[in-house]
Amino acid sequence: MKIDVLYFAWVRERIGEGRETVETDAKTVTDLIAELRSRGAHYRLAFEDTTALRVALDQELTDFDAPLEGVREVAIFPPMTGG
Amino acid sequence: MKIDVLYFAWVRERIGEGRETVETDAKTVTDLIAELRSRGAHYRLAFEDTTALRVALDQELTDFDAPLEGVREVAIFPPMTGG
Amino acid sequence: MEIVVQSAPFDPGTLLSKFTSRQKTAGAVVSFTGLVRHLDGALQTMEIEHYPAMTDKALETIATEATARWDLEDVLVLHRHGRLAPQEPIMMVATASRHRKAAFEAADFLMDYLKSRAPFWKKEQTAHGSAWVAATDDDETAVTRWEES
Amino acid sequence: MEIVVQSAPFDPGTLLSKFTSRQKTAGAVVSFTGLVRHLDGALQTMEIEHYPAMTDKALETIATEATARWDLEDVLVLHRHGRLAPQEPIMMVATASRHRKAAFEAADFLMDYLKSRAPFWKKEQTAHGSAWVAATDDDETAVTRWEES
Repeated sequence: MKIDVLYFAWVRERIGEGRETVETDAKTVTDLIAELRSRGAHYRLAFEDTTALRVALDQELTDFDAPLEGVREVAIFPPMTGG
Repeated sequence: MKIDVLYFAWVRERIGEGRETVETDAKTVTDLIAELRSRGAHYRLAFEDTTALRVALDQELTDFDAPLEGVREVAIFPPMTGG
Repeated sequence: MEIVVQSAPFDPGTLLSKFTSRQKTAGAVVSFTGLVRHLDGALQTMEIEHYPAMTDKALETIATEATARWDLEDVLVLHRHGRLAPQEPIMMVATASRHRKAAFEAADFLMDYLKSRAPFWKKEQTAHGSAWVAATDDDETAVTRWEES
Repeated sequence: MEIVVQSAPFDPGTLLSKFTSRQKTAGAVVSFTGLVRHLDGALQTMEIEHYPAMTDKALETIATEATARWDLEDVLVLHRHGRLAPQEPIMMVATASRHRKAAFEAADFLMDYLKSRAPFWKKEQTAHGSAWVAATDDDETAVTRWEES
């Protein structure tokens, strides 16, 4: 399946772009991240410590075990610092 | 001694005036109120239930047992409803 | 620290703008504005009596106490007296701090103390006559929660 | 309920005046304004990144949750993104209720959720370079206090 993956803040900076479309069979966000890590050092640096990351599927906060089936947009980013 | 006595809100309304100067030897506010009650029905009505009253001596909140010695201004009023 | 007692109406926004723009070090500004209760449309006017010789002193004592308890950059307390119309602003407090929690707690504290330690009395006028607003037990005991900590 | 996400500067007082004057039944209005930290004079600019497709939705969810938990007459949430100067207002929440405690608690709740559930990220620029603001553990655990009650 094709899925849009978005990155924000220092995750975006480490990866070098804010959005890409990936072709994947990953079942969960954790699986997706494992695939992305294999793409190179930038990705490994961005995903070095997943406890420092948060994820949203179709703009809803969730956790890394959430299933990707039917999801169109995954966003991966550091803890939010609004307010 | 001469002392200014001030009344506010419904205490003022029941007594019929907001301020008077009294000549008294009262030692405490409780003594002063006992003297004032002897002045008539207006006063007895105003001081009917002293648990519903608050007192300030020289503009500082205190209690009815506080000594009057050296005090220039006594204020007697219902619980405050600011804010 | 700014303490204001006045009979004239005030605009909460004008005060908040002035208060916020004079901050040099604060990261958090909290304001509370009290509005005249409308009593489901029955209220005609509210009359606020106060004890002029004591009012400023009492408000200063309360504001100084807040400054001593929390790390505040600034405090504003304004309270009206005289005749007010339904939904008009009665009073306002504003606090500024580097810390959000301090700004919130200090504003909450100021309100609890203003309710039961500042010499104001409200009288409500309706078509059926006028009545003094009674202090609630809640208002009188609310201050005790700040004594425990 | 009013949710605003914008890059333009705003004046907290103008918003508070508008918010207060549109109340018909509230007796209490609380506002919180967050200002850009100045870092003891070292800050040059703050850049706030956000996730446009998610931001409005997240702020609405938070505001709706506050309305469900407290008896509120009105809620305003405004948050800026883009480039900000030291001491500029970043964001504001305002709550209106018949009850003082509800207005205070709901504003406090909104802030806790905004800090850790709204997709904004702050980057601070000084003469020595720029750095992303780290979320504190406090910010992330603050929301849990609202889950217990």
